[in-house]
Amino acid sequence: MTDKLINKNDLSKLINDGDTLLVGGFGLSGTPFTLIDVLATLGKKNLTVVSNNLGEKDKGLGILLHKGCLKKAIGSYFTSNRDAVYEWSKGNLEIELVPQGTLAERIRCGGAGIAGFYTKTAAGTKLAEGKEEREFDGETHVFERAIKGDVSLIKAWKADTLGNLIYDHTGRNFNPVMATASKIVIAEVDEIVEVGELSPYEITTPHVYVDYLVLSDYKKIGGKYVVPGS
Amino acid sequence: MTDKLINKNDLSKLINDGDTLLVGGFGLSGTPFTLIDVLATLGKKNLTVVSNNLGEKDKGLGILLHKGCLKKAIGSYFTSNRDAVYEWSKGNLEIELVPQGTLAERIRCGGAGIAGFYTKTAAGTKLAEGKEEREFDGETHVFERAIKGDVSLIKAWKADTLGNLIYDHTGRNFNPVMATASKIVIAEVDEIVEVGELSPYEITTPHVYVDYLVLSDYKKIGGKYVVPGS
Amino acid sequence: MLSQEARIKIAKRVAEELSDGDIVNLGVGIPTLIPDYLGDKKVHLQSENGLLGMGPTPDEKDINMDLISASKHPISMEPGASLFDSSDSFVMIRGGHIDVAVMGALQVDQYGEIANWAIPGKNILGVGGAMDLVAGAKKIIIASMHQAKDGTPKLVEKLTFPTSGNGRANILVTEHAVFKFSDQGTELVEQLSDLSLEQLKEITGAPFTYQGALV
Amino acid sequence: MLSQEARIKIAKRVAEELSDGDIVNLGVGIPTLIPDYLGDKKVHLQSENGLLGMGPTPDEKDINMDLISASKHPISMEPGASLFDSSDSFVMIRGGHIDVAVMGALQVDQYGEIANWAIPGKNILGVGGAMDLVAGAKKIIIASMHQAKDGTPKLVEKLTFPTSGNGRANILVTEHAVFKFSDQGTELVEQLSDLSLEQLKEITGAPFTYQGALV
Repeated sequence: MTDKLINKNDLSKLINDGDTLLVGGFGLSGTPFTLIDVLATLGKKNLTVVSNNLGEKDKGLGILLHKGCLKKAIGSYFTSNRDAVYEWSKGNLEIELVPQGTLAERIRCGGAGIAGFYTKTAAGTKLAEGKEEREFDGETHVFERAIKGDVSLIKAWKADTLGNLIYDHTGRNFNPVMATASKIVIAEVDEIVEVGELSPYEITTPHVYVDYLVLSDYKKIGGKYVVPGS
Repeated sequence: MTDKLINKNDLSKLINDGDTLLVGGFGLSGTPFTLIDVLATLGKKNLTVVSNNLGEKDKGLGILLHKGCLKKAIGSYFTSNRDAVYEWSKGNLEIELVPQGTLAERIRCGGAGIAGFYTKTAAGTKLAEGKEEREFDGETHVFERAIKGDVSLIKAWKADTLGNLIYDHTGRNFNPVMATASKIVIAEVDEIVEVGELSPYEITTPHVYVDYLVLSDYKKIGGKYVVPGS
Repeated sequence: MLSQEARIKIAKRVAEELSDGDIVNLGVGIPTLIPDYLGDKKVHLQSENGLLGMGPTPDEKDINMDLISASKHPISMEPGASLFDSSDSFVMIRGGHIDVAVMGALQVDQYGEIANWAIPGKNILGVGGAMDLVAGAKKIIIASMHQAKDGTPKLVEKLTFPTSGNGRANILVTEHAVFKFSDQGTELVEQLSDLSLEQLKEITGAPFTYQGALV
Repeated sequence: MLSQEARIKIAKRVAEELSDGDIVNLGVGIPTLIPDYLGDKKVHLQSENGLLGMGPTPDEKDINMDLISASKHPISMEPGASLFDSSDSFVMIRGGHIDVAVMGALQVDQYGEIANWAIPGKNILGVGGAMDLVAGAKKIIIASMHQAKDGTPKLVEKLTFPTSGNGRANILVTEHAVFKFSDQGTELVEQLSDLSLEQLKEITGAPFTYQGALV
């Protein structure tokens, strides 16, 4: 039906040791659970993950952490996963803490051909230490570099067969910017529809950004994602 | 029906001599014709207009030029209006020429609290003369500052009574970024609908950005905007 | 006063500071209680994970875990709500389009500088959108218990916890008082408990004025 | 050869360079003729004013002047088309997501550097999206008559017109030939007219190689 649709197990050919992965989701919403499940079985090492948070304990990206696949995590909020805090305190995980808006903008720049930008956010704080600061209009700004990934793992609601994507409510979050900022973009979706079924006004991620589609193993029951087979 | 709706003649109280105006539109699509018509009657002086182009001869922003309201124009393409070229050559109009993508991004930054950014676009060209250049990843980038306006004059298709906006096809163009980047934002719209009639997925400019709504005098007949009364 | 009672008192008082039509971002903790005390006032709640027009917790049957708040709880949408991605959400926040951000704090200094993300000596692993809001919101209201759990005051002369940025709080509402901040320092504008001025001074870590005079 | 005939010949030859599924941005002039010569090939046309999936000129009754191309002509949408604003459009262009940009040029140098926006001594008042495309497109094809109207060659050793940026063209297609550019210079890869190599050299302003040897 679409040449972008691949089997989830093809992930093994697309991700390499040492890759930087941009992974969508805020909390557990808009998170590519199936792709993360598969990735956790592949035994990849030294991955850097860019994601708002590292899931929760043994949920979402928490699984990768548990399996020892991660070298570094870049995100805004790791406190929701005690394991992340623990591994960091043991020196097993590098963490780069970035304000949430700066994180979103850095990824957007990565996809937009913009090398970096100046923001007031975090100026004068510990998170600006070691970064260039500069005055504009009498206020201190911090220089932030773009973030690019090797592979983006994102989660959408529906794709059409061309690869156009729409997202379910706030499941959108970081997914659209991450779709622009990696060499390879893999979208886990709940459903694939025919071209023309998504309105040109609704399409949030145009197909140009999407390389591969994987159907999600998770079904939503009573509004909550249910682990396959459970 | 909505306290954001004003009479077009209220424009006189909102725009001052010397203001910087961000004006939506690409060619004559997504252009706030009614607002420009009213503005042309107000006798304002020394306005700076930021817009992709200056309309066409005596159309759109071309009218303001003709009336001698403009001190300066910032945009990407003025060649479509011979009058602009003529007034510039006579020293009556300052022009700042900006690549189209850089223009859109500078305005977005103005609305996003970002002071400036580095882009590869225009590096090494005449348009980068006098601007800071810097190497990132082995390539030369140009530093570009944000653009902010005093008043944005934009054109949308439908508003709801809260001020949420949707745009007609490619009439969107610069309007959404301009909606974020001025102290006062006035949207000319074809139609105002009840809250709830626009889908949360369709709304392109959330109401937070819109201060005032003005109903358009222009009706589209056979797909073309027709001058009122003609 | 029981803690929950105090928290509700703070939420009610902050609600009075909000105006019809305000675009408001509510942080975790006490701020999340505010919507219950708005009465007829209609404010527009922004959630930094990508929604303007956040509505109340839905009935169990209407829960969709892809429609959640920044605190990751299921929510609903008000009529006129709109959805956007994280980068657009922070255009709204960083760009100065949020009328009021209500947030908790670990400390606030006498000029309104905020520390609300990290405690020295503890792991610094979460910041979320706090610094973006501090940098971008037009008005910042701190909604906080007057003292930390260990009894130390939240309002201090000089921050000892790491700052959240150069943005300043405008107002601090605690269970005992409402303070306003300016370049001149802290002003007590309203007492909310039966503590005497002397008693209030006792449990406050920064000098403040009241009716023009230093307390 | 009549000018329009030559233009069509160029458009046809450029069409051969495009592949099924390519994301393509077409500049003004000759590039706008290309869609007519794609045959069964299905490419996705991007229009920098905010559309991916541009379709052909609509019937008179379906014209909507808010659905136009970057050349400001009425267009239609292909199934699967999407709409976006100018900033998102240039995320696509500047960010390297356009497979092929086909554009005209005033001059191209022997390494593919492009001059396509300004003539010295004339008013410099329009640039549009040209520099963004030069900086961002993965592949750039120049579709141009071999010589300017005054007979001067378009392919030159060194630009005398202002450069459009550091991005380089990959291919130049004229009515006489197809050239490829690399750091080594220009290579003639195909002749499209019955000019001899000597005659071609005559009307070309830069050295080029053919089958490994300098012509």
